[in-house]
Formats: sequence, structure tokens, C-alpha cells
Amino acid sequence: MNDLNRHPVYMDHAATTFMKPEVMAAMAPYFSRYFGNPSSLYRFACGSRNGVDGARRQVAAAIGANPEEVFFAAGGSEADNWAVKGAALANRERGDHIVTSAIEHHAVLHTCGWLEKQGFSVTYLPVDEFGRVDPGDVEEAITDATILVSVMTANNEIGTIQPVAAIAKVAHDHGVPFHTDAVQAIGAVPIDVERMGIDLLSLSGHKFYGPKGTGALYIRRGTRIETLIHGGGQERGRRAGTENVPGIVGLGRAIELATADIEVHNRRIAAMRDRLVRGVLGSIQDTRLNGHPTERLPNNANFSFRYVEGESILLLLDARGICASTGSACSSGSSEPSHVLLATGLSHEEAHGSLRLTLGDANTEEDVDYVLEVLPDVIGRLRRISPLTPVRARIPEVD
Amino acid sequence: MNDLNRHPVYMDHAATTFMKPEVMAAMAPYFSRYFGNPSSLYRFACGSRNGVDGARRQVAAAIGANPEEVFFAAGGSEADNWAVKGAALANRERGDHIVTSAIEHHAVLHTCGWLEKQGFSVTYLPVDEFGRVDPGDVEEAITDATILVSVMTANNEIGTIQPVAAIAKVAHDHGVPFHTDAVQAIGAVPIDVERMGIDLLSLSGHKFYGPKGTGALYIRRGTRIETLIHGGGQERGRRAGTENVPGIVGLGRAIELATADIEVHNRRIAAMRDRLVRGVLGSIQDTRLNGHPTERLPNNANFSFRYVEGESILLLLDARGICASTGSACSSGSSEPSHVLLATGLSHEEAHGSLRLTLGDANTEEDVDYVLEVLPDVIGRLRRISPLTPVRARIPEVD
Amino acid sequence: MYTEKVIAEFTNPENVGEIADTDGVGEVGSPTCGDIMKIYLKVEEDRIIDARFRTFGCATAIASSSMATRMIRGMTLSDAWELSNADVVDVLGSLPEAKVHCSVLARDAIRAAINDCRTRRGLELRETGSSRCGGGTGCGSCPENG
Amino acid sequence: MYTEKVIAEFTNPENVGEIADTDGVGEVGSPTCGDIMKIYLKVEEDRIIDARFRTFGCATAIASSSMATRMIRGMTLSDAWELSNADVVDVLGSLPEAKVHCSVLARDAIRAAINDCRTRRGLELRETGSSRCGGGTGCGSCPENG
Ligand SMILES: Cc1ncc(COP(=O)(O)O)c(C=O)c1O
Ligand SMILES: Cc1ncc(COP(=O)(O)O)c(C=O)c1O
Repeated sequence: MNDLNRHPVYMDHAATTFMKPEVMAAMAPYFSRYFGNPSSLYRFACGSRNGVDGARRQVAAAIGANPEEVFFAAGGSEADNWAVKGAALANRERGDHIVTSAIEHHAVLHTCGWLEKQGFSVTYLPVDEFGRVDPGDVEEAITDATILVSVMTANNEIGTIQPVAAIAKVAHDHGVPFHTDAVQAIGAVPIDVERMGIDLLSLSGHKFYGPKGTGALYIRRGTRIETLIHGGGQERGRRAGTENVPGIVGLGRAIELATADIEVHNRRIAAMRDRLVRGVLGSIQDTRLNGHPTERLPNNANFSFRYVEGESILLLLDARGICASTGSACSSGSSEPSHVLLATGLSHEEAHGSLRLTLGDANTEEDVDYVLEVLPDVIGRLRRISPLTPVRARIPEVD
Repeated sequence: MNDLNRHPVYMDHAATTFMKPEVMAAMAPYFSRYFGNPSSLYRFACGSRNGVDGARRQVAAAIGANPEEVFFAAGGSEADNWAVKGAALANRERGDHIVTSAIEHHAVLHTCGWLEKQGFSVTYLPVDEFGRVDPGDVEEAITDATILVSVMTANNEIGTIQPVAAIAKVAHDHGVPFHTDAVQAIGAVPIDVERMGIDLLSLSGHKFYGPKGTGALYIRRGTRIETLIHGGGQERGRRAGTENVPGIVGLGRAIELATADIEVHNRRIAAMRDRLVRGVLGSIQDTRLNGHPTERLPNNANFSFRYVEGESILLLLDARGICASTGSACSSGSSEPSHVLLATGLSHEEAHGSLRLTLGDANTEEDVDYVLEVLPDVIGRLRRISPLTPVRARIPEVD
Repeated sequence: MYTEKVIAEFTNPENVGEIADTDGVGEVGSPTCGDIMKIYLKVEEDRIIDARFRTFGCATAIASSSMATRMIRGMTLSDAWELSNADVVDVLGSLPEAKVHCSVLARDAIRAAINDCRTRRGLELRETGSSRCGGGTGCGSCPENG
Repeated sequence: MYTEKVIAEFTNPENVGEIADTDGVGEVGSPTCGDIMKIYLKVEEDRIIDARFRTFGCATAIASSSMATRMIRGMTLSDAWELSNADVVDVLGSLPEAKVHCSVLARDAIRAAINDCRTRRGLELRETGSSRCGGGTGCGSCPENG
């Protein structure tokens, strides 16, 4: 039963991606050759300075920003913390209210929780059964005291894409800056900060075949935001710390690659994903697809299999060489039901029985075939063990 | 005059170091092979999980800590921000007073400045002419409201090593936790958090031949500290964000290498440094060595050359292929006189005329010879240009 | 995260199923908690001659159900009552710290089954010592458990 | 950071030194500011026939001293008075943004020297338009400049 000799079928690209060889190639010279501190004055440091400048242009180009509006950080979580705390603290004298959604990543939700302890108040907007925020709800939630609206571009669990431009417009109509966590969206949803009216945007390198521990925050010129990491004058005085030059260079190259052929790429991935979804829903009864039927990330499939629990599904898949996830991958060991699934109205049982399969560049049609072969068996086994399974769904009874 | 064809003589190891090949070799498999998210449940992720766990043990072993007390961060600045803000905010109801020194790195000083804006009060202890903090001054500064003492292990500009164990003892006698910024000390000063009584310690990978954008905070078990970056449950819920696995693995290997043969290494570097210092003081008049004569980092030489300005020295050295620094490397373009040199009692003129040469593993005796050959000429040229230079120090007059 | 032994027990559990003419059934947990364990006993005199289970839950819950039913087969009811989750964990080798409490479910289900057996025999219930949430200890996150 | 042209002017400055029988000397800046510039003029009628400098300061200060003295040689005093730091920067190519203000020192020193020349000739001083800190603009950080 252990198929690990076959190299694992990796369908957890929303958790993290492998790093592309082109990205490694771009980074390689910056570890030991152009190793200078970009802040140093001597010419030798130009190598690293140029690397950082080039990456800043690459990130800017990918999201329709000016290079001066791109600030590097050490990942999506730092960027989210910076955006939300930074905007909140910088606008404290203007108001103390933040509007966000119930399905944000914990990097935003727990940051909001911290701000609540500092005396801010936060509205967590509900979502519909598909996980969408209604811009009308944003409108209603905004008060005179609102200083930030933060709604993610696309959800990491169910893949639902939010009407970001419409939400941004509502925020701006009330003079409130708009932040979006685009960590999952880069390379999947075309981003244009101008057109979409985004004031702050977080991204993370390892979600699009770039290096782990890299990220960026886009800060529209004129947006009030406090510094999160104080110290030296790096990043034009806004984010202290010697620049992770190889990481930044890798991030730049990765975002360039990820956004270059975004439509072709999406079509290929979405076609595989659609076949996977059809196959799963067609072969396993009492199963639902979570998230939005169309407004979703091209690589995301999220199912609830009734009567069984997610971790068990995961580990049986693992035993067959398939890497997948349940809920989000953030808190190992915990088996909390997903706050995202609960927010879409699922029962605890359904939320517990969720499986997220996220496809990526290395996946093939054979991978999809293999998952379609293994998954019904895995769910069948667990359903035969479960006391919740109705007899009709327990065929064949014998193990 | 341009000697750049000769590969540059790099004497700015306090700004950053090249990455050792052994470190690169340790990291290499974690970019694209063991790329799994350490929080994922499947066996494939064990590769990265094991990498992170191993690095945690390596860091712990290097500083005499338990692995459970080591938390990875994205650099020295983040670790300093986390330690100082985290301890301050977590102890807010106990008091609002912090004791630190006037010569801390900006990652501590500006963090303290931010805390002052949040209502904390901070005592910035003076230092003597050698840059040492007097533990007696710490004793005097501590009040009932003091919740943190933060004094660096060794200074990044003048290399002065602080009596950390004595300061920690004073803090503990008053029930106050003690943080030290050991970013410059790792690999140069033997660290034992138990013996030295350290409760919080910051370190940064790129200062000891490890990767940029990596660092760690040691948190003694039981030390009250708030989270700086909120979100997922990584680092046992204390520092959110997908782990920079290759970076962490590199940090672990680098600290292992840096602390393995610390005494042999120090002897070799210090011998070169001492010859450099003797040579400079012997050949260039009106020059002083900044920092402590003996209690200093083995690789650090910091001079004040009267009548001339630091950036000019740096750029003339650069033209001759020597990489050095003046003040700290943090704020490019700024020519503020060093707050450290001013704190040791130097005049503005002397502080402006400082040069820091920091040796490292790649330096040879020939490098020292070369600097000793070039530097008197560089200082001579600038002194002949300067209106401050007395005639006796301007020989030969003709350029 | 899990040892090979736990994975083996989980992927090939023994004693899955029901006992038609059972002498005692115990069910603990709830869907809200993310775990439900149901244990069926066949008892002759004071000795457990067959034990079966159905479990909805994580790998630990399934592995410990399987292991616990294997362990109590052949035991007297009073020995089975004393089976602790530490005993189960010991035989499984080890569990991730965050998962240890999930194995408590098995002990709770066994006690519930024994008590059911006692009820059928007209004996009084023993104090199970298990807590809220239907006797489960919240292997998943249980709102009632905070 | 600096262009090749600035580096060249800085590493091989022209007109370093003093003029023994000078017709006007201007000194601006202070050690506290990190920059002192002293310019010596030799003037025939209304025309500058020689200009020399001594500068304590950063590469920009030295390069712009050198360039400015080169530029005012042969100029009339009133043309030299009008030399702006933008003119000097233009000829140097470009300067890092944070350094542009350091080149103002040269203009200030020239005006101070011309005023000294006017004093020696018994003319009244012209308003230099330069600010605090001995006329310097704080190329380094000047406490008086905040
Ligand atoms: C003493 C000291 N503390 C903190 C830092 C900040 O470390 P990093 O640049 O890795 O954030 C540095 C170096 O820049 C340093 O020398
Ligand atoms: C939507 C979203 N936001 C933020 C993050 C945090 O990014 P990182 O783990 O790089 O800090 C993630 C991924 O973990 C994510 O999916």
C-alpha cells in the first residue's frame, strides 16, 4: 500500500511550492560572490544593491506599482502584520475601527485580535456560502472611526476570489485605505494595484515558486503606515534589517516568471483541477466542493467528505504518496475545524472532513489520475470505520 | 590608482560576511528537494521539519540553551525588535521603564524610541571612553518600574565587549529580565546563556558566514514576551510565518562552524588585527584607536584620523580596492556622526573622521600589508586637502 | 510526526465493526469535537471475549481505538476498566504531544461500554472520571471544551 | 552610489591649496557639521584669475569644491556670485539625492570669498542667502541644523 517509491504526488501548492531552477539560478551569485551589504558605500556593494533594485522593479512591474512603492519583508505574515498594525497605529488619532472578513488568514486575524487588545475595534464581515464578502456589507460596516479595510484577494483554503476592486471602491468612497492579502493570488489572479484601487498589498515568495522567508508589502505613495521593524535605514527607513539579498533577488525572478504567462498557466492548471473535481464528485457520494464554483483560484479544490475526518484522509493519502492538506497548514498538531469553512456555513462535522488539493506546475494529468484512483478507496475505508456513515454509504462493508 | 583588478580586500565583516561553502552545501537540498512546509502532516514534509529541528539544536548548542528556547526570526533587527517590544508589552502592567545603553544598535535604540512614544520611559546609560557600560550605572538606573535591561554583548562599531554577566546579575538582583544583542558577538565571544544569566539574546546569520535574512531569538523558559509577528502557529505559536527552511538550516550550520574553533579562530584574526593597529598607529600621526584596548572583538579596528572625514577615506580606499566602513553601514547616504563615537566622548570632528576595519576569515597577512601600504597615503592625501590639518601634518605639501 | 507503529495501526486497524449481540456499547465524543468513538463488547462471565469499534476522528483516535480493542480482548472487565490511555500510548510507542489527549477517548469509550454492560446486568454505574463533551476530551477542538 | 565622474573629480581634485596673496577668502561649515570649505580667490579687475580650496568633508564636498573652483576661474565676480549648486551638480553629472545639499557648500564658500574681496575693496557685503551653521547647510548632520 505504500506507494512512496513513486515520487510523491504533491498537491499542496497552497502550503508552499518548490523553488524553480530559474529562481535558484538568479539567487546563486548573491550568496558568496555579490555578498556585500547593500548599504555599504564601496563599489563592491553595487552588486547586491543592483540585485535588490532589480527585484524591486520586477515586483513593481508584476503588480502595476512604482518600484518606490515596493518594500521587502520576510514573508506574507510579516507583510500582513506590518500592513494592518502599521496602518492602524499610524491612524490612531483618526479612528480606532478596522473592517476585515471572517475568512482572512490568521496573519491578519490574529493581528486584528492583538489590535483589539490595544483598544481598537474590529468588524469581521461574514461571507456567503461560497466564501464571498459582499461589498455592501463593507459599506454598512464602515463608520466614521474606520481607518482600514482589509480583505484578502483570494482565500488560501477554499480559493474563493474576492471582489477586491468593488470593496476598495467602497473603502475609498469613505476615505478609508484598503489592504489586501494577495499571498495566494500572485500568479493566479492578475493584479493591478492602480486599477483595483489597492493601497496596501501583501505577498509571499514561497507561494509562487520563489524562496521561503521572502515577501513584500506594496505601500501606495502617501499611505500612512508605521514601521513594524525599527532600526537601520534600509528600505528607505521603513523596514530595518540587512536585506536578504539572495532571497529578494529570488522573489523578483519568481514573481516575474509567475506573472509572465498567467493566463496560459491558469488554463492548464484549471483544466486539470476541473477534471479532478468532476472525478471526485462523480465517484464519491455525500461530497461537496467548498468555495465558489467559478470565482476561485485555478489550482484550488476543496472538498468536504461527510462522516470522515480530515487528518485521517490526509494520512491515508500520505501512505499512498499523495501530499494534501486539511484546513490550513499553519498549526501543526492542532485539529481545529477551519474557521473559513465554518464561516461558509458548514457544520463542524463537514468542516472536520475537509480536504484541500492545490495543484501546481509540477503536476501532470497522471497525478490527477492517480488521485482519482486512490481517493475513493481512502474515503471508503474511513467511512467503513466511522460510526456516522449511513449503511448505504458503507458499501462494501467488509474491510 | 584603481586596483580593483586585484580582487577587493574586504575588511568590512561587521557589515556582513560572505556565506561559507559548507553553509551553502547544507542549505542546497532545502530549496527544491525538501521544499515541504514544515507544518504539513505528510511524511514528505519531514525533510524540512528535520532540517529546522536540527538547526534549532545547533543554535541551542552554540549558546548553551535548550532547543525549545530558540526561536527563528528573519534577522538581528527583527530579533531585537521582538525582544525589546515583546518584553516591554508583556510586562506593561508591571512597569514602564527600560534600561539600555547609549551605544546600542539602532535596532534597539529606535525600538526604544518607539516604545517611548507608546508611553514607556527609557534610560540610555552612558559609556566610558572605551565604550563600556558600568554595571554600577545599571544598578542606579533600575527603578521599581523597570521591566527590561538591554545591553549589547559587543558593539558593532568599536567592538567593545560589555560586562554582560555582571550587568545580567544586577538586573536579576532586581528581578528584571536581561536582553543582549549578541549579533556581533557570535563566533567571537564565547556565549553561555546559563553562565552569563541571559534571558533574551538576539543573533543574525549573516554576521558569521551564514545567510542574510536569518536570525534567532533565545527566550529563556518562563520569560514573559509578546509575539511580534502574529498569525500561524509556527515556532510554537510565538513567531508566525512559513519557516525559511533553507535559511534556518544555513544559520544552524553557520553557527556550528563559527563556534566550533572559536579560540583558534580568534587568535588568528586578532593577531592580524593587532598588526594592522600597530602599523596604522605607527605610520599615521594624530590618530587614535577607538574602543577598548583589550575588551574588544578580535576582528575590530576602529580609528579616528584627525582633520579628515570618514566617507572620503572610505571612497579613496574603495578606489584602491579596499572595502571598509565608517560609522555603521545601516543608513546609506547619511553622514551622521556615529552615536557610538560621540558617546565615548569624541568630538564631532573626530567622530566624523572614523574608519572601521573588520577582519574575517578570508583575510590574509597580505591584505593587512596592502592596507598598511595604502592607508597612510589616503589619509595623507585628504589631510593635504583639509583646512584643519596643521602644517606639520601636511607633509609633503605637493599633491 | 507520527511513528511508523502508529501509522501502521491506523492504516490497518483491527476490530473495526459492530457486534450484533453486544453485551455493552459505549460512545463518546461528538461531531463538533471532531471525534466520535463507539466501542462494542462481547463479555463472557467477567471476561471480554470480543471488542469492536467504529471511530470518526483523527489518526490517533483510530489507531488508539484499534490498539485499545486489541488490548482489552481477553481482559476481565475490572482490568479493562483500569486500562489507562498511557497504557495505550505505551504500546503504540509514542504520540505527538498535541495528540496524546486524543487517546483518552479510547479509555472513555471502554468505560462507557463497561458501564452499559453493568446497566444491562442491573449493576450500578461506576464513576467514569471522564469530563465534558460527551466524555470526549476534545481531540479536535470542542467549543464546549473552550 | 556616486557616478564615475564624481569619483574622478574627488580622487583627483584640482586647485587644492591656498593663495598666498589672495584677494578674498571664504570659509563655511564647521567640524560639527562634518564639512568645512575654504575658498581662496585671486581677482584681477572684476575677473577671477585663480581659485583654490581646502575642504574637510565628504566626497561630494571635495568634488564640488574642485569643480566649483574650476568653473569660476575666468568668471567675473558677479557671474561667480550667481553660480548655483545646480550648475555644479550639472557639470558633475549627478549626485545621490541625499548628497545634493552638500554641494551647496561650494556656492556658499564662493559667495563668502567674494564678500571678503568686497570688504577688502571697501564695498558693502552682499546678502549671501546662506543659512545657519557658519553658512554651511549641514552636509554632515549639524546639531544646529537639527
Ligand atoms: C549589533 C547589531 N545589532 C543588530 C544588527 C541588525 O542585524 P540585521 O541587519 O541582520 O537585521 C546588527 C547589524 O546590522 C548589529 O551589528
Ligand atoms: C492568504 C495567506 N496569507 C498569509 C500567509 C502567510 O505567509 P507566510 O507563511 O509566507 O508568512 C499565507 C500562507 O501561509 C496565506 O495563504
